[in-house]
Amino acid sequence: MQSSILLIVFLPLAAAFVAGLFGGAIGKVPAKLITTGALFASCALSWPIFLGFLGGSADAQVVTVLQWVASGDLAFDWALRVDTLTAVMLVVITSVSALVHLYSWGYMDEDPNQQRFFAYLSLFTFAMLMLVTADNLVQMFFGWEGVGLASYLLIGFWYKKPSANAAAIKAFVVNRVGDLGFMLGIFGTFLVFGTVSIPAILEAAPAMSGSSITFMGMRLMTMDILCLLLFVGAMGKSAQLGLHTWLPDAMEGPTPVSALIHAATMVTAGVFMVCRLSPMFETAPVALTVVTVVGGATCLFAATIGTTQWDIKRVIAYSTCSQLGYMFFAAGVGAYGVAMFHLFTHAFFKALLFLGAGAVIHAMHHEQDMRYYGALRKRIPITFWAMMAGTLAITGVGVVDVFGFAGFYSKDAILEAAFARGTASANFAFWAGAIAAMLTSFYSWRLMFLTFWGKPRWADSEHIQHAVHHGHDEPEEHNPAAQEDAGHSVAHHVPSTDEKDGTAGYHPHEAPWVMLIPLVVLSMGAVFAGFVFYEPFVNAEGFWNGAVFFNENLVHAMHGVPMWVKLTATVAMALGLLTAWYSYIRNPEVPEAAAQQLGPIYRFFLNKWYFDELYNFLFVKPAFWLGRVFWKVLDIGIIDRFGPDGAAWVVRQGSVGAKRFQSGMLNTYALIMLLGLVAAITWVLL
Amino acid sequence: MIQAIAFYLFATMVIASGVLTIMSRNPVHSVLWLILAFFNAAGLMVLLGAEFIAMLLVVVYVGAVAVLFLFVVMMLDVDMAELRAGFIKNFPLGIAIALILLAELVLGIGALQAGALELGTATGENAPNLAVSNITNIGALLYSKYIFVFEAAGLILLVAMIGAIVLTHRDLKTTRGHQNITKQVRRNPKEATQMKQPTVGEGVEL
Amino acid sequence: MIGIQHYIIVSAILFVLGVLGIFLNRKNVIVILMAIELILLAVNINLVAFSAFLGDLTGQIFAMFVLTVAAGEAAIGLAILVIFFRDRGTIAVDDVNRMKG
Amino acid sequence: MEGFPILSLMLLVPLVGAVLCMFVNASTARWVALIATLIDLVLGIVLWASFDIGGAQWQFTERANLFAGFEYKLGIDGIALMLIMLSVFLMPICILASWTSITKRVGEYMAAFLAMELLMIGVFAAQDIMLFYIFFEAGLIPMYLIIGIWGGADRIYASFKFFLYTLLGSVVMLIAMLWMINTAGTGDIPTLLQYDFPPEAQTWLWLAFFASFAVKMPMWPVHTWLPAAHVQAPTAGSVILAGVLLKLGGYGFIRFSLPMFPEASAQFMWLVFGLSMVAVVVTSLIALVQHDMKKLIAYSSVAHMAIVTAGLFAFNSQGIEGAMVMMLSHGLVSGALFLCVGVIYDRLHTREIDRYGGLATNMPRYALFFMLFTMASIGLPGTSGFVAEFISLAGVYQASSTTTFVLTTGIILGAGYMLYLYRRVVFGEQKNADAAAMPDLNAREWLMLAPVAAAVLWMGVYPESFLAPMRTDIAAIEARIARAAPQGDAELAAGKPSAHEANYIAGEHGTGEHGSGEGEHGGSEGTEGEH
Amino acid sequence: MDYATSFGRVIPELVLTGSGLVLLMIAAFGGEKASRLVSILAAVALGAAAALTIPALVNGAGGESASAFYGQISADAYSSFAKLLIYVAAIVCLMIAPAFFTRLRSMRPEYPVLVVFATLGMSIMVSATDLMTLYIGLELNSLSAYVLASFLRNDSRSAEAGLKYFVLGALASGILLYGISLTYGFTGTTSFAGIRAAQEAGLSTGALFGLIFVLAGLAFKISAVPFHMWTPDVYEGAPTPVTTFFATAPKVAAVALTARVALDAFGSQADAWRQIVIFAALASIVVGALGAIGQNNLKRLLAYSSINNVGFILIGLAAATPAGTSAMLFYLAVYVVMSLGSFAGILMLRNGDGDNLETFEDIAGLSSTRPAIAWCLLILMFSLAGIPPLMGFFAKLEVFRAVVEAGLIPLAVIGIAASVIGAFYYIKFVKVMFFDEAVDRVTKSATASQWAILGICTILISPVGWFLSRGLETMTTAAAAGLFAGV
Repeated sequence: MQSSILLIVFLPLAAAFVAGLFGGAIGKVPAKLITTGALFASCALSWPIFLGFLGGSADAQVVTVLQWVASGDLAFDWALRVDTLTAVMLVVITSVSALVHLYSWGYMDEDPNQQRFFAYLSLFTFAMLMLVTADNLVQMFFGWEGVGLASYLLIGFWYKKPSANAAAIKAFVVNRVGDLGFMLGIFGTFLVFGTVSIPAILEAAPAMSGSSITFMGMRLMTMDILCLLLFVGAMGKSAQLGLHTWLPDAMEGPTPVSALIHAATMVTAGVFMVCRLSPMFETAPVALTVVTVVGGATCLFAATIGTTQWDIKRVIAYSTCSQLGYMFFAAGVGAYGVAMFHLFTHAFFKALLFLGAGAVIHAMHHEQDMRYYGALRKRIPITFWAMMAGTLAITGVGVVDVFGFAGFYSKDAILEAAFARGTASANFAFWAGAIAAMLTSFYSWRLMFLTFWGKPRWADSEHIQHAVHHGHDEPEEHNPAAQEDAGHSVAHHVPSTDEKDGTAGYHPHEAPWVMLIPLVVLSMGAVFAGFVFYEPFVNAEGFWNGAVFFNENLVHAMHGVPMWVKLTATVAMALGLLTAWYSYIRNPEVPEAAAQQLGPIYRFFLNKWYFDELYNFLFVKPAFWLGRVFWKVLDIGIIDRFGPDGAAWVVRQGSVGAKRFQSGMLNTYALIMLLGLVAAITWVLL
Repeated sequence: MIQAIAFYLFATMVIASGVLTIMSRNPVHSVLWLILAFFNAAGLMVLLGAEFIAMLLVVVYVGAVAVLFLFVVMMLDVDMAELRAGFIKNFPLGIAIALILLAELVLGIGALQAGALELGTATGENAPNLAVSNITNIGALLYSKYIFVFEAAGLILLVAMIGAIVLTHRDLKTTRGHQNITKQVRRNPKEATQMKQPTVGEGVEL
Repeated sequence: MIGIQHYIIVSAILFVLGVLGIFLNRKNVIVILMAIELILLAVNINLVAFSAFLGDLTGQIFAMFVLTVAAGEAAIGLAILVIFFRDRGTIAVDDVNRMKG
Repeated sequence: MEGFPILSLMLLVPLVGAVLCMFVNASTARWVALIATLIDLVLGIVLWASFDIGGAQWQFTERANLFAGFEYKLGIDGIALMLIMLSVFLMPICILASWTSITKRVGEYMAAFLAMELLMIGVFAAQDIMLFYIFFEAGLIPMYLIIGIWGGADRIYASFKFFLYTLLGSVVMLIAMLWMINTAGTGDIPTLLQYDFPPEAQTWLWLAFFASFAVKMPMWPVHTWLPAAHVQAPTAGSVILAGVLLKLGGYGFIRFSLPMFPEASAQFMWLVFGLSMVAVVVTSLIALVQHDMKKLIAYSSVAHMAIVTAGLFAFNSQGIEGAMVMMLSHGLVSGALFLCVGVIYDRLHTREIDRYGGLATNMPRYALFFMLFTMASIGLPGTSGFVAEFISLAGVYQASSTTTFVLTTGIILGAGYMLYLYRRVVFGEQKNADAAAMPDLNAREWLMLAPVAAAVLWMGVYPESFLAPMRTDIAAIEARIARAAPQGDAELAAGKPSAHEANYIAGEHGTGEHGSGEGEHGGSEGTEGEH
Repeated sequence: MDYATSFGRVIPELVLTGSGLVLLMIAAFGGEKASRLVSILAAVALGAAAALTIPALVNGAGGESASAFYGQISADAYSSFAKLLIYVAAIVCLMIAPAFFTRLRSMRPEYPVLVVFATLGMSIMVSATDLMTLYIGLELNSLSAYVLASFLRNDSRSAEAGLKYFVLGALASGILLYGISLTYGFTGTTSFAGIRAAQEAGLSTGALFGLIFVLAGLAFKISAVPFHMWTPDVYEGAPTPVTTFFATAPKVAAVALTARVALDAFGSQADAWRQIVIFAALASIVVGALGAIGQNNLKRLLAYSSINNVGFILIGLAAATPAGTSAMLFYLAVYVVMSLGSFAGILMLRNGDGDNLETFEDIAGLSSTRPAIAWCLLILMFSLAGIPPLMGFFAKLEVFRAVVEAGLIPLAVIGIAASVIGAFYYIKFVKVMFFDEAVDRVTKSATASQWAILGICTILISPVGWFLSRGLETMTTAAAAGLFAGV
């Protein structure tokens, strides 16, 4: 097992290294083969480990690779730790990543910089694997930042697009805000426990639960402040309310990236961290309350925005944000297994949704605005069915005790846990989750209806126009916009003279098989993952085997919740579905009217609660303004002016004075001599 | 009594001559006042019993130095009209400083507290032999104990002579015409031309 | 006998006069040279007076050297004055200011 | 190795090279300089290889009583070893960086650089306090010439500012040194390290040394010479300035201020912390709005150096070790960043950020290196910058969480300005035709950047190579200052551990021991009131 | 004490006297053609005198054993060291002169003769242990100097320099004499030993006045602020070789003399004069630096620089300890070498016609046209600025070390901080030569002797000089011990 762990983690790194540095030399296909092959190998090695834990036949393992830092007591190694929690993450990461690699063969087919793209993807996977296998907080931070780097690189992959660059920087910087908390948390942990080794910390944490500490002048409970600081890091990575602004913008990256990083893996790192440190969080009641409230608020907040967005990827992005909120409040109420379960199922169906959306975009010649979609059900049926599976999973369709799609099990479990916990914050989270479930259903179905049902509305799309009129004669390089979703030249058609049907003569085509295979595979996951893995994740303490804190009483309480609670999610789903059907199939004027009716609220949601504007106003603009002030006023105007330049001025004045004194006149000289003499005499006399 | 009268006479005269030396507009007068000052100072020295120095003062100063001054004053042919109205610019400050200095000297040294002056104590090595004259005593010391200094003083006079000759002696060969080589060579570009803006009716001094 | 302080005062006044002569005079360098002679005279009075009151001949011998030097100084000073006059055609103090700053 | 005067040899090689360079033609001078620096690099490697880690504190000691006033005494400990390695490592790169960009007065230029190398090695190897000062101060001369002769348009202002500012900073230190020699009766650094100066005298001595090192560092607000000097200096000058000269300040703190005046250091800890905090925030924000690449990096250096100062005065081994690693890392990274600027400056002759853009298209290899160094500057884990930042801040945290918080905001701002720079230079459209036509790295530039990149990654992944030689020396310093170490502000106080986890629910299956605790520790509701 | 012993102890002076007289005869009969011969002979005589001073220095002579002529002269190690410096400086000034004067057709044999007599005067000054000897030596030197300053008698600047020097010098010696008379009156003696003995009970007001007047008169000679006003004008106006001479030898003599008066005659009353010396020192450093900053003329700049350097020398005096004296002498030696080198460098700046150049405009970009001169001047300037590793730094170091040992920390701090102002104009000098556009005015290559002097001076103050520092320090320590032997 040891060597397979090493291989799982380092194969992607090696592949990234080869593809990135020598990609130009070896060519596109070998580079893609190496990276994809490495990922499939990792994936193939991961599943046995996971199944081993599932079967209860494996134990936690630590593989020490290399000493890293040893500075006094602050010592930590490069070490890979695999236990149940890690095993779960390993399969999620390697599977989704392998599929995304495969998918990208088709999606990025015509991009000139494919080697770079695949290198980034593999690099990301490596970093993510380092994160989940971390044996100490610093290595976790390494992975944490590593995925941030990969995310930055991939969001900005089309580096010529200003929006992509801006989004990349935003993602990095906002994550850094979270990292600030994470780092302080690590420092604090080191201060308190004298170590950064995760097992050691978790072991020592309960004994520290009553202690207090001063942080920035405030006297606080030790564990609360440590967990809160670490949670700030989690908020940044997992795009929780306040630090979420980067995630929607991150959709500037190629769609496979969104699927891999911004849906299935990286953004769940925060949840993973809370679960990994769950015994520690369990000693910090305040911190857990905060986790619960933030999670609940985020799931509701993101859902509200999701209902109003037109960009298909943004809808899914807010959906991701919202689902992460579920995971957090699940963790907050102590149901770590449930949180991990949702993470697990979510990885499959959200990756599926993104890849499906990618296929749609691919089919629609990189048009992402759903207002220009419609009636695609028949044109791209495989994609449609895959999307349908994903939507059924995310909205949680299912019948209690019979069968449900993946999200049905995990979301239900979360709501039950929140209700069962019964505290005020948990209740808030429960209701927020319930309403969010309804909104989730609404926007997910809205997406489906706008995309696949109705009449074609493609004619107004500039992208479609472009595709139709320029065809594929034009080389892609001459068209900057064509950088986006370049793997597209198949979908070109002779312009039709009859454009009244809204198609503008455009004929969308199904994506190539390399893109469809991942869709199909993930659809399987979206359909069956919940059903198959519900028991071990939620109910089996033996499965977790101490990898996360397992609250047996809570699980029992979950099973004992009233029936209406169990049905809440289903009812919410149904309400959302009905509203969406009514608004977008039955009565397409309703959304317009509702938007008119609810003007301010609608605009508030449409503009994402004005978070970007607020931050721009509060942080970005003042930073630049302050920078200029510090530079021009403080540095140049004050420090230099009264410091060195001022001193130079004084000296120059003195020099001018000295010159003037040296008048060349004999009697002046004599007078000054005499003055000196008299002064000396006076001095000694006094 | 006589001594006191003589002292006050000489003292008053020497100070008055001093004042007039520096105040006279005509340098010739100044030299003459200076000569008077020397005479009176010689008188003071006689009062102190230093006849030799007194004589020396008259001989050297009046006979040589003052005459030299007179000679030069005459030789230089200074335009007396130009030498009018001397001190204006630093006058108040200068006077104030001088008065302070004087006050400090007088008060500081304690000269006003008559009789309380704490003179040092002579070692007695150079005490005069009262049996012989002042000039004998001085001669004895000068040619024995102070022989080195005395010889060096001679060198000073030698240097003064060399200096005066080096500076003022004009070699006939080199002064032919008015060519001044040094001046030509050391001419500074900045001083080569001068901006003059003569008013009407006035010439330019070349 | 007249007290030593009287001589000192006379000498001090002469000294100050000499000094005044140097820096108050703006027109004629020769007068400055004379002022210097006044200073030396003041010194000589001091030396001789001290010599007399101390009963020590050192002062008188010193005064003699001062006299000697004064003579030499006058010679050199006048020589310099002469070449200066030859060069500039003036001996006004105000004109001795080509170099300054 | 014992007995062989390797340190003197390392001083001699550049000296001979410098003299030689003065008298040969341009291309010979280049080769002479390169060979001399490479010989020194080899000697440095030999030095490192034969350094006995954990052995005697002072190794390779040499002494010769040649001069009046001070003794020629050399010797290094691990700290000095690392900084010497940094110097000899960067020097051949500097020579390479100047290979084609310097065309006038090449011999003199190379001589100046070799003189710099001599002086830098001398500073770190000096064991007599006066000898240290001589090497420390003499560096002004070649640097003044480098900026003044081969610098940019405003080089004269910059060179004067550099010279006078640093001179003023260090002269007062000289008086303090003289006082110390007089009081302790020796200028021998190892002896002085054990000498206890009276606390009231320490205050003044500390301030005198601080005046010098703070300027050299540079610390806010005496940093303004640095941007000017960096911007005007030729590329290699900036590299050596940022790479090694700034480290002299930190080395001074670690060698003198801390171990010689522990009480005063503790007394002034807050001054240092305060200035460091201001520096990080202010200079980072200033860096954000710069239009000149070098100025931006220069300001970022000030921010990074603030972490060094804070780390040093944290009074624990993490702080000091972190600061040392930070100095090494910053030496490599900012040096490399200046090299990166130099690479494109050589092609377009402007440092104006807006004149570039989209270089990733025509210079992909360059973009890769630049990205690596940008990330290292930001402190991305896996690069040297992270190890440095992390260890030092972990140390500072033990002294003051507030300071750490403010310093850590630097990682946000640092990411901001560096990525903003990178975006404007390397990403985006190719808006300037001349910038778009620039060729990618040539072999020489590869040779410059690749070793630094390797070192940066090495230090990021396996910093033990660099930490190990310094460990015992830093432990010695820590032991020395322990008596004055201030109490950290954490004031961790143990309390009564709660009997239950936060999410404890009394279930029907709850065991007896859990059953009773519900009243006192009611989970999250119970403590919600605290906030 | 028999006269033979006494004369035996003043052999260097006798050699100079004799050779001066002989040379005067040669000059008188040889005329201008004899200039070269007289110069060489004068240099030889000075060299011989220098050689004759060495025994006293090596023996560390001091106190009674060195005294001559009833305590009027002391041939101790201290005076020997000063004499050695003076003679060397004088020789150099003889060597660099011919090229300069020949161009102006003013080379006359009286120049070396006057230099010899001036040197003799300085010799007497530094050995003087009696106010009378002091005065005579001083005047012998001064009178020669007045003549030398106006030696280019047809040059208006030279004449003006001579006039200013003379008038102010005479005033200064008047002040000095007045002080001497007071000292004599209130201590009853003119010998330093006697004066020291008379003060054992304390310093009377009269003697205190005398001390101040004497110091003021001497301050003029060493051009310490506020008695420095003549220096820039005279240095600029005097012929450059003479300026070189003024900046070196008389400075040594006057400093050595001042130190002897202060430390020997008034050594027990150091508190009375220390503050005045400190003020003069700091004021000299600051005023010298400030004055130099605005200068365009290199000679004038070096004049201010010498004022600045005198400040540091006085700081060593203020310590009033053997270490301080030793440091002062050390500084003097280094200063002399730096000054000689700088002036030799400036003398080498000549245009195609052979005219001497002496402004900043003339040397712009000198480093690219005449790199050897420029690099030498660079080293000299950095040394004057006190930047290690040059000897100028070491000189300052010694001085400040002595001051710190004497416990005058504030003085040391202020002094060294003020030295930074001075660094400004030295690096401006370097800036003009190295950073500015070349004007290429300096074309004429200099004579071999000038090259030799510049080269030797540069090497001596370069780090190579460090190897000589031990020897020099041994000498200055012995010299200082010699001074304090009598105390």
